[in-house]
Amino acid sequence: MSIFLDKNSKVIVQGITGAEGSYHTDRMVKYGTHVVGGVTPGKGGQKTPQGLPVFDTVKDAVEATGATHTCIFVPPPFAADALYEAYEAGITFAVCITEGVPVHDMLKVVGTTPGMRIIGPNCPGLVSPGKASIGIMPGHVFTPGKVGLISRSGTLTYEVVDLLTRAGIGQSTCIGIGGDPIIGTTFVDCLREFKNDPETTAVVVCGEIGGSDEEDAAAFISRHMPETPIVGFIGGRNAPPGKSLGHAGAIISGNFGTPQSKIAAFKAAGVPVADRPSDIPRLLAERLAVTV
Amino acid sequence: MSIFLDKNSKVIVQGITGAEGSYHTDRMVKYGTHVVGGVTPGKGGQKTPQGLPVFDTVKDAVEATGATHTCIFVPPPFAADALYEAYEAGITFAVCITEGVPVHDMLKVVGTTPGMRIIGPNCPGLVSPGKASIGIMPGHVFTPGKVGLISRSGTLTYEVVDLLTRAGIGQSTCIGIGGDPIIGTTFVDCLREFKNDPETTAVVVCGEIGGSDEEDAAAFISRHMPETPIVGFIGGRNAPPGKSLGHAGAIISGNFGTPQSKIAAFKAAGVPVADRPSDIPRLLAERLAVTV
Amino acid sequence: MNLMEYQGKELFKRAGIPVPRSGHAVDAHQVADYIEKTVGEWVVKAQVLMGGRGKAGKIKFANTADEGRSVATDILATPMPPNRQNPKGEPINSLLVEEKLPIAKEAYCAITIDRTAKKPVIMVSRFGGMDIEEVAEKHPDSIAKFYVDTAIGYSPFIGRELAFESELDAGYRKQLPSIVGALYDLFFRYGAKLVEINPLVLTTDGKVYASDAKVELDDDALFRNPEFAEWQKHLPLDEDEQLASKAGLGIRNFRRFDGNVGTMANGAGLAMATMDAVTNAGGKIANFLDVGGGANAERVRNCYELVVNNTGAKAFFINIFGGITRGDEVAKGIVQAMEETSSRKIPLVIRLTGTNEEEGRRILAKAGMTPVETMDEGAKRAVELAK
Amino acid sequence: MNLMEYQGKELFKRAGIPVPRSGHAVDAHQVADYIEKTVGEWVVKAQVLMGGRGKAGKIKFANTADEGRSVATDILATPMPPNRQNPKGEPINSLLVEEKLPIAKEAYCAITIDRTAKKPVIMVSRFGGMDIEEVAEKHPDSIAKFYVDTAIGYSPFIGRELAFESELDAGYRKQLPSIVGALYDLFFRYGAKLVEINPLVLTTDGKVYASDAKVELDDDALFRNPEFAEWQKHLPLDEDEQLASKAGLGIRNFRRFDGNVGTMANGAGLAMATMDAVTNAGGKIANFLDVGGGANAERVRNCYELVVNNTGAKAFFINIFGGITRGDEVAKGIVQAMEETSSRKIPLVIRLTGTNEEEGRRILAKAGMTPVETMDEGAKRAVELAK
Repeated sequence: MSIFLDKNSKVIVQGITGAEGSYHTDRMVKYGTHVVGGVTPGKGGQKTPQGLPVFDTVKDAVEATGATHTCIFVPPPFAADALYEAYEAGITFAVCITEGVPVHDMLKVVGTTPGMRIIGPNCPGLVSPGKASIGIMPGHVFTPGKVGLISRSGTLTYEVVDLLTRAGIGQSTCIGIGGDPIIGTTFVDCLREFKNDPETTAVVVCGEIGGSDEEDAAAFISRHMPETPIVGFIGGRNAPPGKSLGHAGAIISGNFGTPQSKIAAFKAAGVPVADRPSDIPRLLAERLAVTV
Repeated sequence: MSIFLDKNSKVIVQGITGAEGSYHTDRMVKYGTHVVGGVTPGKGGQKTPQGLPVFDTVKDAVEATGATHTCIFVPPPFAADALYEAYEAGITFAVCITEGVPVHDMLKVVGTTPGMRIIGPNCPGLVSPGKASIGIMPGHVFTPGKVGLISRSGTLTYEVVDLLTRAGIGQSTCIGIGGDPIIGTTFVDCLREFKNDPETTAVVVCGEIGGSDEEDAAAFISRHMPETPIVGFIGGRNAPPGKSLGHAGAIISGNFGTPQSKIAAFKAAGVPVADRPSDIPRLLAERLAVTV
Repeated sequence: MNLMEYQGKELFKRAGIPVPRSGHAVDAHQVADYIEKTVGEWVVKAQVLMGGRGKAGKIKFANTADEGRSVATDILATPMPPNRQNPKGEPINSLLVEEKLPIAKEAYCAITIDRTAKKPVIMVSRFGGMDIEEVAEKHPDSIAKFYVDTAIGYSPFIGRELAFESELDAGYRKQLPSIVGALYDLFFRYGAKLVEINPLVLTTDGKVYASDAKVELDDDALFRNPEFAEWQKHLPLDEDEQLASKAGLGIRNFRRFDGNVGTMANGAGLAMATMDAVTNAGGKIANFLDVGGGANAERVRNCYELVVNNTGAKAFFINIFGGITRGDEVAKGIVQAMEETSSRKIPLVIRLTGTNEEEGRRILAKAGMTPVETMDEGAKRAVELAK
Repeated sequence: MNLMEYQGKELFKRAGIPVPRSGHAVDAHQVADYIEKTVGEWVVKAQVLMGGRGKAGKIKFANTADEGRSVATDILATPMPPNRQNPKGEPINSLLVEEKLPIAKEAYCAITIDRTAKKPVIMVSRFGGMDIEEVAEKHPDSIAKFYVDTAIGYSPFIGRELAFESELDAGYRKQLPSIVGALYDLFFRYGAKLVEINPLVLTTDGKVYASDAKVELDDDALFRNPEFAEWQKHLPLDEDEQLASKAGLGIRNFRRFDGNVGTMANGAGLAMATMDAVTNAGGKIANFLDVGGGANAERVRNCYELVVNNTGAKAFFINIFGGITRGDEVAKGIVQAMEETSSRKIPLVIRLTGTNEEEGRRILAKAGMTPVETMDEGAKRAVELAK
């Protein structure tokens, strides 16, 4: 089992004929994802190099293919429009890779698209190993298994997955939720799904400094998943306070958002926090051993 | 039984200290309506002549009284604001008496307040005879019974109710839905409620020229209430085409909206249409006799 | 409030919808002047609210100042001829002189409000320059529609979808999403009930222009744009509307017909039912009059004078069912009208019930008037008195 | 992008938020000139992004041109002193000369984005003119909040509710709903992450003014308002930000520290984890550098030079896990940097995995470079090499 995505999920790609869209469509198809077509206005009727149909609108694509999932590769000014187009066409699951989407665009989109799950923006997507991949994650580091992984950072996700795979620990679904201030799907949203997924037996939560998603996740775990083996990690523990590093998600502000606050919250919820990514497999193995 | 409103519904009045609000609050209280207070910003803490508490905000009123229903008497530019205030405070049933609310205000309000039923605007409200009244309808013409009444026009409602009462036919709930182009609750919405109300055994639908609410009602009746005794009436049958009489609801346009179209739709649904209001009691009695 | 083409195009310009260069003129002299100063090929168009200008010969071409003067004189010489909706025709008070576009294609684009869906609906068709009702009849599938979620508003994909679905010429595609977006902004910002571009022209050099502009503003929203009050002065009201306005009524609350039974009621629904009752009783109605909700004595008196002095009424049926309107106020107004007016007096039939009915009846009784009990009875009596 | 007070007030004016009369001046002479021409009582305020101007003596009163010149000279004489957030202080490049308000009350009003609720949140407190963090600590209940439903947007009842809930002086009540509405418009229209009025002043004659203005715009939304690019030129970038900008990176993608191990990674998360790894290995980091997603060879080369030429790095750990970034492009950039740069050369530790990893390794191998396998290993090696 997996969450959000499996072998049968029908996926389209918005911006499929662009450089990024085209490159990553090829990789998704090769990974085994059930990509059924893509959208580029004005190129309706053409075929991609993989032989996938291109449509002028998402509506046309959904009508022709029955797609439910979309992967969005469009420039930042057009990301909200692409999400709304997907929503109005009946898409229920959208991954927005685009980096640099205005925060007010996302505020409005997340407040007005009830019933559509959005992953991102500014995220690498998700992989249900051995089944399907939506986004830009390098498929070869994943291996099927029963550990769910959630991360705010893209490359850090790959890093952790690589470590898990090398340690022989397979994954059910790995999700990069994105590092922007307003994202469609939070740690808590993913935890709720993992809780209900019978074949996910453990979870890794890779947070970072800034915001309060990790604190919210810790509260959820303590209340709803106290028995599940979960390991945490907080990136940026050595970042000096008051400085903003990289994306806006990493701004430390107030009492919330500091590494201390996040680590304390995880520990209070009974979640061990790895000092470095390479400690995660060991901590997870320990937690699994105790539980089993 | 009745729909939308009974003796226990807790009602507040927005604009309770204004001339109209104050006058009609008094009449609602005298009718037996469970009015629990009202709102006028800046007059929080005062009492009305009836001894009802006045609050500064709907939020305060709802917190203090547990009100679920509101009756709105505010000038047109502030009607949308009053509806939103009610919505955000958790009110689930709002009657908006105000005439002259901009149509775009209502377009936006009805599209963004899911879960709150709005009656009106530009309507006289509703009465569940012998139980409660919200709005401006003259209570003494009503009598309790089992006939539901829905009307787009205010004064025509009183006229028809008066005729029913004089003919010894009591009413379960009578609703003036308002004559504006965009209203919160349509004939179909009311019919659906009447269908599920075990003590409403017959319905009178008083339509008028313009729009397509009557045609929609006929389609609903034919599909979902074929057995229910229902009588129709269409006001403005002698209005010359192409002219607009009174409120915007009465503009004839296209094939829909003509009296011919509406009468034909009702007849096709098996609903007899009264030539004049005074024929309604007789037609209803006939339909009831046939059914019973 | 329906806007003239030149007023609609002023709003288009503000919203960023491309319109041809143009000048507004009130006489042939101004037309000639404009063409003199601005070299080009021009169209001179009568500015009226009625449709059918082309067929009526009220749109003509002019390439020189002299031609401009001449066609303008022609157009202004006669009013718009009557049609079914406008049995009196319409006077022509001004002209629009507009750049002649090199037309490659004509399409149609409009936004209006769908009452049943309770949403704005955007419509696009590849058939432009003709009556949309005709298109709807002959090519119903050519009209692509999008119902806008007001929580979301307009987003450019809507324009793209409409362009593809209506099979617009590819030349429109790039420009349509922003034009529809601007039209939606206008629709929302100014509180319009209808905005229509017909035709939306694609020129031979690949540009898109709104070649006509139809805008109907919501009268209830005019208070948000006080400048429109000024515009309203330049719009023609018909006589009935002028009379209603003078009497302090909404312009749609009064309308005259050929009959001899005057009517007045509170509420449009009851007013229409009152007209129906008079017709059912074998009478001919002289007018529709909705005195409105919460009318006071003075308004009632004004309405009495309005009907008595401006219609062919030989009897007058006043039908009031009080709700927000109070019987005592209405009775006072009637008594005042009868006592103080200098207007001619005609037989009066009064039906007065509902809120404050007893007090009203007392006031009428003092003045020697006895109301009837029902609408049908009142209609019958009035028809008899008018004979 | 954080705006200076005078820039924020320019936006306030456009949005219709009442602000005191003021003039912007770049030297003492202009301050004197302005006061000379405009009779009144004035406040002269340093225009900086840092807080704490009052305590630092950078806000002073002046009633005459001479006083104005004198206090302006004083203020401009020294930069803003450093604090925890700004260890280098901040130069003062301009001043705002503003009408002195007859203050009766001071309140606080702000709009920002709540990440957890995913909504704009409007905050009002009756305690104004002091640090809101301090208010939150001392009088937490005094801050009234409203989370705005973005489908609905602002409606005046929100301002009324906030005024009553925060127990603002009654003098604010009438004006607050429209001021908050204008502030919300500004917040939305210009894509702000924070708009703050502190204090929101009620004057002794019953008027309400925004006496200060703090606006943080979303850098990702600046493209919608091209004029802000011009404004940005007048905003101070610190040295790190200037260096990042010159290297073609986002201003937040590079930050220097005191250590001797240079770092570079793709993605902020991995870059932070890389810093953590170096620290865990006992090293001291010389910098944070996120090369961004999809970096090409040229960007990699620029980043190499940025670190080598501007930090105290004695060894350089490049940690790339390819996703959207391709290993071959990164490898090309590294090779180019080593072959072509005129910069000093320091020991390099490369970790390269993920997308197009094999091709990348081949390119490095050709140039005689062998990447390490893991982040921990790379960090350890780099720390050793820097010793």
